Amino acid sequence: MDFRFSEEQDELRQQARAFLDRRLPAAALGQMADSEPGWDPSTWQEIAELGWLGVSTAEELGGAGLGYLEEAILIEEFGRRLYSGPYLASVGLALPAIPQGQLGELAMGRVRWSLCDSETLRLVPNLMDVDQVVVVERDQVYSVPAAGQPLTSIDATRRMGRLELGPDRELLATGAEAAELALRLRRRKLSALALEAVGLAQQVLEWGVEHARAREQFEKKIGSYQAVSHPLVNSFVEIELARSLAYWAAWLLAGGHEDQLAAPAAYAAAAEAAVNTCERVIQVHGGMGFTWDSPLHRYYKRSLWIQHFGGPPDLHRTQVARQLMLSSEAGPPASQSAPGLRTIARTTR
Amino acid sequence: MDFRFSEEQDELRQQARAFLDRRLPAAALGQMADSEPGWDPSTWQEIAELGWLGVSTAEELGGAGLGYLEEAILIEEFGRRLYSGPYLASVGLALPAIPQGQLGELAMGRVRWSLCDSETLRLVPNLMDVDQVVVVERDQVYSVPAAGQPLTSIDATRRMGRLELGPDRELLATGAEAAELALRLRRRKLSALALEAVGLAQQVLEWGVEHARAREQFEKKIGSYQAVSHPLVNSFVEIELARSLAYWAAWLLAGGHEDQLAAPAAYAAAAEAAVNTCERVIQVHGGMGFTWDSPLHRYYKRSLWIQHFGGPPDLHRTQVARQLMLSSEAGPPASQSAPGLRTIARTTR
Amino acid sequence: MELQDTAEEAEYRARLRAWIAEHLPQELVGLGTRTGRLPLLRQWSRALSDAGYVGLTWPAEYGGGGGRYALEGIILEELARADAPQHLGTIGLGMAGPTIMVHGTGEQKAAHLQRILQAEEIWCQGFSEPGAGSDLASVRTRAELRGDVFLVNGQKVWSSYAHLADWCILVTLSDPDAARYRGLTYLLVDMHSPGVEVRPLRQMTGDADFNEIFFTDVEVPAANVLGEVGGGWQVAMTTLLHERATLGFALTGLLDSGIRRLLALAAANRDAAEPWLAQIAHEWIQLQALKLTAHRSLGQLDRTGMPGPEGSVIKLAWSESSQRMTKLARQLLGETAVLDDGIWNYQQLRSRGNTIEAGTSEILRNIVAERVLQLPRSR
Amino acid sequence: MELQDTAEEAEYRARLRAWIAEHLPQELVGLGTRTGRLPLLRQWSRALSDAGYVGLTWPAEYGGGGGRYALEGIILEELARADAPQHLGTIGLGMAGPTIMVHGTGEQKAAHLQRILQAEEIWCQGFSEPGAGSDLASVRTRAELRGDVFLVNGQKVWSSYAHLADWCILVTLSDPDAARYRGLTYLLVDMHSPGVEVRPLRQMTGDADFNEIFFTDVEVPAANVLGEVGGGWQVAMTTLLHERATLGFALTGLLDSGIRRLLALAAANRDAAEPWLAQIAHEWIQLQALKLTAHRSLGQLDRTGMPGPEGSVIKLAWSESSQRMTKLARQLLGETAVLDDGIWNYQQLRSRGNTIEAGTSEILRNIVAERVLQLPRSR
Repeated sequence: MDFRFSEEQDELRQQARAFLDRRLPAAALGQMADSEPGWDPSTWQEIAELGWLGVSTAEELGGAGLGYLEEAILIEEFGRRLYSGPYLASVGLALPAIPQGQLGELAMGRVRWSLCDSETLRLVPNLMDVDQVVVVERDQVYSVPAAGQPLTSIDATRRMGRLELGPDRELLATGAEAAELALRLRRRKLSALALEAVGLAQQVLEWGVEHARAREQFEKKIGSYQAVSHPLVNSFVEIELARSLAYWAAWLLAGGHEDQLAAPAAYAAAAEAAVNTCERVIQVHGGMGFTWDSPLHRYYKRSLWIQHFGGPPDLHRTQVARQLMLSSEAGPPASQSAPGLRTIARTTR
Repeated sequence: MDFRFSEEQDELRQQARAFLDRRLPAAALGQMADSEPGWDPSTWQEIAELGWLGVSTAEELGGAGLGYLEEAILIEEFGRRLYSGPYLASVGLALPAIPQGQLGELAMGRVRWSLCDSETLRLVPNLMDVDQVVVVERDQVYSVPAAGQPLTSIDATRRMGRLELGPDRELLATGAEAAELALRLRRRKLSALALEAVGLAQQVLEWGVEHARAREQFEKKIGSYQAVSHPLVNSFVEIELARSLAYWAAWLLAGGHEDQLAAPAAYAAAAEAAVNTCERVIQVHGGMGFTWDSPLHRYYKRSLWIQHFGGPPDLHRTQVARQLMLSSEAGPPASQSAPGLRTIARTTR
Repeated sequence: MELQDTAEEAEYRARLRAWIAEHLPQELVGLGTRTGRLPLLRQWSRALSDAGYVGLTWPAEYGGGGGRYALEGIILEELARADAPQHLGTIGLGMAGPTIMVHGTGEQKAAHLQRILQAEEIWCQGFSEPGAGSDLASVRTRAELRGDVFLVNGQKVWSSYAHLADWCILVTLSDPDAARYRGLTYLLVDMHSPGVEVRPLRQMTGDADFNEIFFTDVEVPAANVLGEVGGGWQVAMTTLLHERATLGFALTGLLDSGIRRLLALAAANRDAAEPWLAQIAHEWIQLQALKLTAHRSLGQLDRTGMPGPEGSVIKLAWSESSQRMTKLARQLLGETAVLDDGIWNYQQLRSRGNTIEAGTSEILRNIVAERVLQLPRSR
Repeated sequence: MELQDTAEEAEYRARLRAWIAEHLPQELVGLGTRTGRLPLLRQWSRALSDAGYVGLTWPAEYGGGGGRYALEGIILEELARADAPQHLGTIGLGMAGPTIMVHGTGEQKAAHLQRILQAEEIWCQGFSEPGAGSDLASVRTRAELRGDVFLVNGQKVWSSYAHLADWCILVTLSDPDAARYRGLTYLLVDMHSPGVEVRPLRQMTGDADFNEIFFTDVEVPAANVLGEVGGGWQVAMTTLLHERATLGFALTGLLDSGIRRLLALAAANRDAAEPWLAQIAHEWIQLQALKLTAHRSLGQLDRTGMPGPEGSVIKLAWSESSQRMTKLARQLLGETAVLDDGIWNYQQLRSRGNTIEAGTSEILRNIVAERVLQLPRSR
């Protein structure tokens, strides 16, 4: 057991944070969100040059030959700064379905992707910002050129569109293979949303703590009131627990481990931690937290977007419970439990 | 609209409180609960002499000719002191089913009653302390002599037994009449439990506040810490809201108003307020609240008993929601809403 | 105990309901407190006044209804039931007026009370400042006495109606050297005075329900001091107490119309609603409890004429219920919840302000802890 | 990152599991911390020591395993998995020992460390007093220096294992005139000394997991002061830091066995469980998160040898999860929940202590606020 990221991974995180601090400072967020395209497309080429669009793509295909764990770090850091380009869409959502031959184009920043797993309404994040869309249906997965109408998202930093299906389709998988791919895309979606939520929540908590240290009321720093400090502690606890789950789910995915529980578990915990943290930190800021000028509402809207895009956490939990009870009838669910127990079951089998 | 109790009703409450303070001081509670019968049967005759077993019984039958609102006051006050005799059982649960001819015997303290609405397990509160049991079944209501085995209740101040049905039965209602009576008994049960829960919670909150005013930690009264005072405020709010609902449900019952929502609503709110208050006040007391010598665990166990005897609050809420949605399809549920709106609907129809 | 309208109340309610149905312009239905349609709102407010539906709790000597709180409750309930906007003069009626009645001179009463009732003066409130949220003792807006006028300089925030207001109840710092709470002076300020500038304050919803007010060398006659110079804190406490007096009915009215919409939404989406039924019922139950408790607390007001602290209890529970309700509603929308539906999305964002405006929940809990439970102060 | 056992860890775990299966007496399975069966518990503790499953995190120089925290985690997980009771010497191993290592003299180390490891000395803790819960500065148990002995008088509460203990780590007030926190002295007290009386303290469950200890003119050699006279507060802080160091694994182990029972209960009562599925999963997820976080926090311990504040986080979340879990289980019992089922009823009552013992949740939140979030002190 070793829960530490490698030095290279820590460096990648620092690099991402430095890039975002420089190119997308929190102060510029409002202007960016309210602008016409909603993001700065010039950042995409820079991200490509940093190699972040081909992290898990094989070196011979023009990528870095790393894995999902490195992508996970970037998704979390992009979430921390509410990056509004289609990084989550391309790398977090669509990537496992993109044909090998087209990964190089993605890595070079030439083709951007998104995912449509919404069968009736065909809602697609960043539809107007991408070139291709992976479409998941019951018995097939295919890709189509991005086309359709923009819709008003609840989060101006994550715009939505309604996909229009043209005749031009590339079939990616059918039958059992499609079902398997759909399952993988779903796990990855929940895992990526969890990571983004953790990154976002961490940033908001830091602002809350900063404000509580600086602001005075009734001649004391407000952070010395338990009505302020204890909710912040509750957020800290929720975020730390969600972080552990998010890394666990990412590690399982990165290693190709069979598992249907970790990703929804991480998603449910992280999505709620993010919404709760935003609400608490808005409250801690009082009236200031409620203004348009504060970046907090942008983060709050993203957290709500995450929670709705991934679906109600309690519904995921209900599914998790059903699976656990199936296992429980056949004995303790050792093979589906976190570290220790899960692993020994495998080792001794 | 007038939410005030009458002067006579206020006096009745004072009288009950004085009686209980004298005959069942909080300090004696533990000894009583751990004693062989679990209560002091000599109090029963005193209660009869005070007229409290015939409150709603007509004067010509030996009662006081008052109503359920007065009984509600007594149920709340008995709850406040965890009275462990079969008052709730006789007056709160069984009374509406007791044949007129036998109300005089109850009023004189000669015959004690309980209720069995548990079809499969036949669990009966105070079974060993009463003479007669009203049995509610799907299509009939009848009474039988109390007989059966004692069981270990989670609350030593509210003992339970499993009823054994002998051949000796008196039929009280059948068919539609039985169904109507069963519904009435159910509303009354939930209403009575809500009142008891409010009385209990109020006492526990008062102890919590008292302790928070007196106890010092880190050179300050602990009541000055928001981690202590705010949970107490939350309990105060919950109790005040539950109290309004409990009086509303009692008033509707007392006046014979048609309504299937107020009693479960009051019960759900009051049962949870009671459990939450006990848990918060135990926490506020720290280790002391966790000891056998403190009366708090008695109250906590009663609150849990109430919550299990009435059934999970969320299941009642689900039923309430189903009824509201039925009305909502046919327009706003004005006729089932609290004061104001409910009443005008009636007046203008 | 009588938990239904008396015959008189029922008749009053029925007449009012008919009156609203006849007079409420369709364009104002469901508008809430959102800005826009000001001329119509003014007209509506005057119509309410003219019909005698304003100021029922005010003493008869000032032209009011003589303290008929129960009828006031009915008015607020029925307005909310009809999704009708409140009277524009709500701050004058609920806060400025009652404070002037308690602390005002004869001249001040004569100058303002009648005009507030008749909706001829719209008032706003100047308490909060950027550096002093709930902490009045940190007010920095200066009032310097120069001869017979105070020269006022400073900035206020979170002022509703300031862009429409004729007058402002303003808490100023008149003596920076005085002990905490002793240096404050409470002024009645003409918003049309030179040097007063109002700027809308945009909230997270994108709307501007509130304003900032900037005061630059504004001259306020010394005759406009309410209470004593240096006695502003006591006067402000009277205002805050009244703020939450009949607020309960207005709040539960708002919640009521929200809950009715939530139930309709759930009834229209039965399958989606299934997992949330208990929570939906919980909010309906909470609403009934709040309504009943608002009525229960009228007793105190009727007896003493001064509101008790129950208002804080209702505001506390209401604000959290309001927040939970909008979240619940958005859960029922399924995958379209990522889109702005124009109703519940707005409400969800707006409801975050509910635990901040008119006393943060933290401050209200302190108030209940200290004044009701008599616990030691936490500050 | 490697979130499964290494080959070495897996082998260690497999061997340990087999060992437990072979050596754990059936009578001790599921006993938890309840009193009773003392001789068997002692035997079990010695067997654990003899097999090398005790003291893995202790430095090798004191006979320990040299700091193999990961293996210690495995041991705690596997013991919990088997519903096996902990080693009786848990206070010696987790609190007294580590404190003696940091502050002890050579003689003190020689006298105790080896014996603690080998389960020859059972220790208890004397920190809490009736008048001083979490506030060590309010300790009133007096220690007066008379020649070369301290004369100890006073009362301690909430002491686990005191009825079995050979030694006690005792915080005393040696100088009542000193400034707050400066007058405390930390003593190692022989529980067999004349004047020591232990009385069981009955909890709301009816059991007595804890004790009161009364000290009447107990003579403690001055050589038994740990650290400096008057330096007791610093020494006590070391103890408290270690209290929650590897506690995480023991706690999640307990929760794990509870969650397994809850799932089995739910699987056996599918219809009753239906409305609570999301909540049941929530507790399972919380457990996984706590386990993972316990492993994640080992990094700090492995690097510095001093526990970080993560222990407080785990204790906080664990205690509330434990309370919710037992309530959930009782909801599943249907109408029989009014009866004492002998298992969940006990657990529900016992779990109320979880947010009080070993640092109340309020104190732990203060600790996290101050030490982790670096917020200003609330006291």
